[in-house]
Amino acid sequence: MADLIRANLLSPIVLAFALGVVAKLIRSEFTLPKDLYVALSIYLLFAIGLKGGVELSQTPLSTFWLPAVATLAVGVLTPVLSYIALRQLGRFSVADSAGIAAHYGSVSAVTFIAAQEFVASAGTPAEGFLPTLLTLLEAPGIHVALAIGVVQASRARAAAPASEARAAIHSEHAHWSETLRAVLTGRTMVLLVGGLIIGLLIGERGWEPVRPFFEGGFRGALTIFLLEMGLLAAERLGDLRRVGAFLLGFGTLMPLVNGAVGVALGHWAGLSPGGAAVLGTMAASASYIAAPPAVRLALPEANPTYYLTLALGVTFPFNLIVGIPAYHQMALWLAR
Amino acid sequence: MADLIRANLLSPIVLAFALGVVAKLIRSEFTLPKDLYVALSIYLLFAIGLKGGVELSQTPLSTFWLPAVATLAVGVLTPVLSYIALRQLGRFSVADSAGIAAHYGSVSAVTFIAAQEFVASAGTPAEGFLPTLLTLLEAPGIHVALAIGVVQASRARAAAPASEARAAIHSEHAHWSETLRAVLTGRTMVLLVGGLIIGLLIGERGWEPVRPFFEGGFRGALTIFLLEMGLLAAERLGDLRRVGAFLLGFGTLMPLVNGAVGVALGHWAGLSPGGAAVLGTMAASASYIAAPPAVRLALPEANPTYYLTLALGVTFPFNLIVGIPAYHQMALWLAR
Amino acid sequence: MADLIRANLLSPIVLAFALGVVAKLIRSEFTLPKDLYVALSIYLLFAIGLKGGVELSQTPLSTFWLPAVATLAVGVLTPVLSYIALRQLGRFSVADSAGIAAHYGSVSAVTFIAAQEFVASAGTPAEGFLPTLLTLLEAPGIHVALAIGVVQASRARAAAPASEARAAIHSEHAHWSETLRAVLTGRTMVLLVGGLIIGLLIGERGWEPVRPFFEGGFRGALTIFLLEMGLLAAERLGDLRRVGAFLLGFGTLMPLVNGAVGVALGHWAGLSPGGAAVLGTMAASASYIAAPPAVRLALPEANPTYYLTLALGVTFPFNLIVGIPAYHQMALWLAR
Amino acid sequence: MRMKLVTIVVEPVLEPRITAALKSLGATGWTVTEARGTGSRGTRMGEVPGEGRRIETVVSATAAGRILTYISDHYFADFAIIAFVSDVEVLRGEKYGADT
Amino acid sequence: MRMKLVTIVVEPVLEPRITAALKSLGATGWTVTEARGTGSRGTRMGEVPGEGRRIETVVSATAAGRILTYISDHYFADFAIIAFVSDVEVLRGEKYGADT
Amino acid sequence: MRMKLVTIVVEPVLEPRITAALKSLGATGWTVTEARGTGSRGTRMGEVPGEGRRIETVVSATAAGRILTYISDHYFADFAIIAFVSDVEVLRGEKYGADT
Ligand SMILES: Nc1ncnc2c1ncn2[C@@H]1O[C@H](COP(=O)(O)O)[C@@H](O)[C@H]1O
Ligand SMILES: Nc1ncnc2c1ncn2[C@@H]1O[C@H](COP(=O)(O)O)[C@@H](O)[C@H]1O
Ligand SMILES: Nc1ncnc2c1ncn2[C@@H]1O[C@H](COP(=O)(O)O)[C@@H](O)[C@H]1O
Ligand code: NA
Ligand code: NA
Ligand code: NA
Repeated sequence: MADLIRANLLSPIVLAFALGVVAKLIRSEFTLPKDLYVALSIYLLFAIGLKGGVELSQTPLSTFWLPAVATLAVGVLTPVLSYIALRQLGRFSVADSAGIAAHYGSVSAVTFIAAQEFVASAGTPAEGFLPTLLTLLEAPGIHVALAIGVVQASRARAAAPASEARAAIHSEHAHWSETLRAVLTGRTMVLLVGGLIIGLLIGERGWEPVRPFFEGGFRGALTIFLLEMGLLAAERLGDLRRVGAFLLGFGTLMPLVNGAVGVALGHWAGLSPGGAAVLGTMAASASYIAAPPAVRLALPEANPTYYLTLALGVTFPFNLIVGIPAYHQMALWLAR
Repeated sequence: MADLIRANLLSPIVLAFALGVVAKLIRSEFTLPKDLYVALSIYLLFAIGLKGGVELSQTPLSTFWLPAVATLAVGVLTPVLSYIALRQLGRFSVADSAGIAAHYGSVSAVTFIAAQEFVASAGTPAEGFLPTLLTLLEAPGIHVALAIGVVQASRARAAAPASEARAAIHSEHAHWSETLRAVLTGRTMVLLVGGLIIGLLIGERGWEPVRPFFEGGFRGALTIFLLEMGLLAAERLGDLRRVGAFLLGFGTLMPLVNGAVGVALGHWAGLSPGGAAVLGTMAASASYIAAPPAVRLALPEANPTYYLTLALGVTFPFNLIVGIPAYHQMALWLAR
Repeated sequence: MADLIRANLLSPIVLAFALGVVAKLIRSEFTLPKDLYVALSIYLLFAIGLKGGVELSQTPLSTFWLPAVATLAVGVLTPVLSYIALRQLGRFSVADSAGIAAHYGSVSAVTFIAAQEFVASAGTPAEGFLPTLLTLLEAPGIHVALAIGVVQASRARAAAPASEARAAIHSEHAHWSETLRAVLTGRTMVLLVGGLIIGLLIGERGWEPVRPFFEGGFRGALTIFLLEMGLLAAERLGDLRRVGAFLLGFGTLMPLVNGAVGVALGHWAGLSPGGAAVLGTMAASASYIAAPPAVRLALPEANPTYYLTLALGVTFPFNLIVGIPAYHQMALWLAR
Repeated sequence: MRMKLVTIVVEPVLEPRITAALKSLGATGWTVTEARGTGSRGTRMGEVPGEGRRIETVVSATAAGRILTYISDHYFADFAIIAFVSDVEVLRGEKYGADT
Repeated sequence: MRMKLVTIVVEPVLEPRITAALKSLGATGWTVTEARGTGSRGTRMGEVPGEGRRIETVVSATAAGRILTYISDHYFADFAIIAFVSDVEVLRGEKYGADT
Repeated sequence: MRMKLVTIVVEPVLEPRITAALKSLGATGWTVTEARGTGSRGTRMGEVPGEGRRIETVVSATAAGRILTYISDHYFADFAIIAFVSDVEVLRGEKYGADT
């Protein structure tokens, strides 16, 4: 395992991430143009969607439904566990707890990709339908957590003046469907689900001509993307103090708990060690693309410094460097 | 042929286009960054220019001049036919008729590329000098149509107060040369003509080192570009009602007429079935990059909703899905 | 040699540069989106950094230290020579002389890349550690020149009212460290040095998976980048008259002098003819990315029209077309 | 005609909500530019830090008042936002809902 | 010195024409930003829907008048455009053609 | 509350210096947009020609005065820059350092 950890630390993507962090620490003016960041994320998401679809076209449905159930279970369990930890142990407000839980209930596509690369280079590649599971996990966790947040908050308001409470509930209803639609129709979902369906329809034959673009360039593009992730993560480092010791602990221990849940459910569902490790990583990862705007709109009183700093500045690097090898190890143990 | 149509419907580019349309229909916030759209179009245009130039360097001039004449004939015939249909049958104003005719007289490079891909995958690739014909067709159609528009409009104004008419004619002259220059020096022409000349000069040997970039990535980049085209086309769907039944019919029947003209002229000029099909597609396609700004400046009273909706929302998808296989079939018939 | 010059003139990158110039001369509205320009430069710099690092991982330190010394000598000699030429022969102000000298003391990464491509296609590839030398040359020349400028300027001010002089010196100190940090932490340095270190760490094995992206696409991306360089250089042509005959001469002769210095030092340090030619090109080239903002901030009274027009509009095209083959020839002579 | 120019700088996530509100509060149009900003909440407005939207709309004085009230009621507490109003002279004021 | 700030938001295709006109109508400079907009013609200003240009120029009151007249004469009928004027205080007013 | 809006358009290289100065001169925030421009120095503001930054800040009248003085003292001689001030009405003026 020491070998794998070293190999992971010396992989281009981890090193590129580190370069981004260092660049920010030495206060370099260097940034990626925003459109390049968006272009790379479009490329990466569409590429894993397409490739996942092509592989799905060769997967019998029978091998697929148990892992799908496991994924949905992850989507319910991880936000609930996260909420309880924050609210009961951390004594955070309902809004903050639910807002953070929404991030941990959803999934970070880049962390997913990093895990796929890791298990592949460890000689235990994941099943080809994992990207399909990824699309299943994007939305539910966010909605479970937001639902908890909104219900708990309106309970709290029951004591408040009636007219105010009514107005609040009214506007919550209006915004709820807006938020739900925004997540389901966001960039990530359009590209992943769309890519999957296209991949499914074109199959191996249609994939061949576009493969040099979507597969040949993938790892290089990912490297540049992680450079930008390093810059973004380091941007958050200044806020670590504001976030407090409890949340720092949460940002590293919660992934381990959620990751273990994911690995265990994956194992139960019959996934290979590589597949279980990737599902564990999905469970452990915190969304920083789909979740933040949804939480911002649905729970505006939740403090964005908390959830952005945790997702980007703590949990993302933690998973990239420590988490993924750990979930992989867990999966290997279970598989013995 | 049913096979080819199915294969076409299941090609990555048609599916990516459909994904863009669906994303817009479900009111997704997803868009491609504007700079990515421009970057991809620069890449695609330069790539076909370069490749066309390299292949032109192996074409004897003797095989090339008849097709060139056919292309110029397309550039005169299609805008005139389109103008007559709109003005006589549709009773549209001079400006609207000429404005729309300018779009149908010019050519859509993306439709051209889609046709090239289609005939190649149908086993009847087009001649290597087709990109050269593309550059010949870009400008003339626009100018023929605008000339009709401006001449007819000033005739109409002969009855108007003399001083006004003079002022109008004066400013028309000033703008005319501006418009002409803008089309001839626009992005499309710079990249296509420039690419052709460079390709011609570097030949096969100079092409080798840049080939992985310009050829290997071509189809993948095209796929992402068509995703954006789907978004843009769907953006126009809301205007279909405003456009009226006549124009909807025009947007689907006129391409068939113009396409038949193009295929016939291509056949007459000795093009292979693949080449004639691509020339037919060029004739049938409506420009939505070079023509709109030219028309906007030269015929400001023409309604942009008409020509943009027709070119992007009707004729582009029509050609992509129905037209190209149809022109290909026409070309095969003629070749028998 | 005539062959090589012709081959150089007919290389995709020189032709793409020419296309950019022509597009601007015919007053085309065509431009590359700014973000594409930045994205390409990030890609190119990171790619040469990475590749240089991978090759450095196979270089014994012993072969490397003499060339490093030669490079630092270039970094001191070329700005001093340039300053003397401008101040003594050209009678330019201290600020203008130092500002221009800072550009010629530093290095243009694109010219470096063009030289690498040239010597490789001439069958005399440069040593793999040349990118490392590139990073050594980026900063020193700028600082040597700026130091000359600031010291000389404050000497001049010794006669001026004491309080003013003190204020000026005070603000110079404040800005000095700002400028130094800006150069050392700028985009070029982060990507080159960062890429080198990553390349060194990942070695051949880690390079393999990202190679298609960073090596396969390199020459094509470079071609598009040079198209933009042509547009930018041509943008400066209008200022050639304002720059005057002396500076035009300087912009073509100084590179020959600096280039000869670089080639000679490279030869002395044991570089192969290809390597010496590339070091000569580095010495001859004028920075137009790192130097301009540094000079703008440290020597605001230096006229930007001078240094931008020289670096971009004169010396860059000169080196691309004439200089590189010339330095290569010098290196071959010395090696005989 | 004398009208008011209301300028609002806000986190990107609110753009659709605010433009929808502008419409219902009497604005007949608006112009949006991408902006970066720093304020009391630091430089964080979007997915990429500091990113924001600058929305400006020419409206009648009464509509301007309604817009400011709406903004301050709904967003001042929880969002990174600023709104300010200036006097502008515009042709065809009726097109933009000038008070009569 | 008291001057006028003229702001014009317009479809991209008109940018070169309008800046050329600004020059001949007395503007000594201008600043352009990319903008998106919605107005009476919906959100379509260019090739990519909603794209537009926001042009602003500091000029004398008389130049401001000339510019507004020019815009309304040439473009109000057929183009997606808005123009408005506000008062600004600027140093070195003569540099920008201040009325004397 | 009545405040001043100071708008500065400047070469990109000066952005960090100027925003740092704004802070020390009493601005509590600012908004930056990417701009292109033409002025007495032609269209050259950045690495890519014409590129510039448009910085705007809502401040008290006294801070506005300090900012203009600072700009004209430090940058008018050598840099491509314009600064102008207009009156704006803003809610929560104290947040932006309103004079009292
Ligand atoms: N004084 C100001 N002048 C101009 N823009 C400001 C000012 N204060 C805040 N802003 C803008 O409003 C956004 C939100 O401000 P805040 O809510 O104070 O963090 C900032 O990101 C800036 O873009
Ligand atoms: N009331 C308004 N306030 C600010 N900008 C406007 C307004 N109305 C229109 N615009 C801008 O002017 C452009 C053209 O407007 P229109 O000609 O009404 O379609 C729009 O796309 C907006 O960018
Ligand atoms: N009259 C003006 N109105 C608006 N912006 C201007 C004006 N003059 C100059 N500018 C802006 O200020 C920058 C520098 O101007 P200058 O120092 O005159 O070259 C220009 O690039 C424009 O962006
Ligand atoms: Na998760
Ligand atoms: Na056509
Ligand atoms: Na040099």
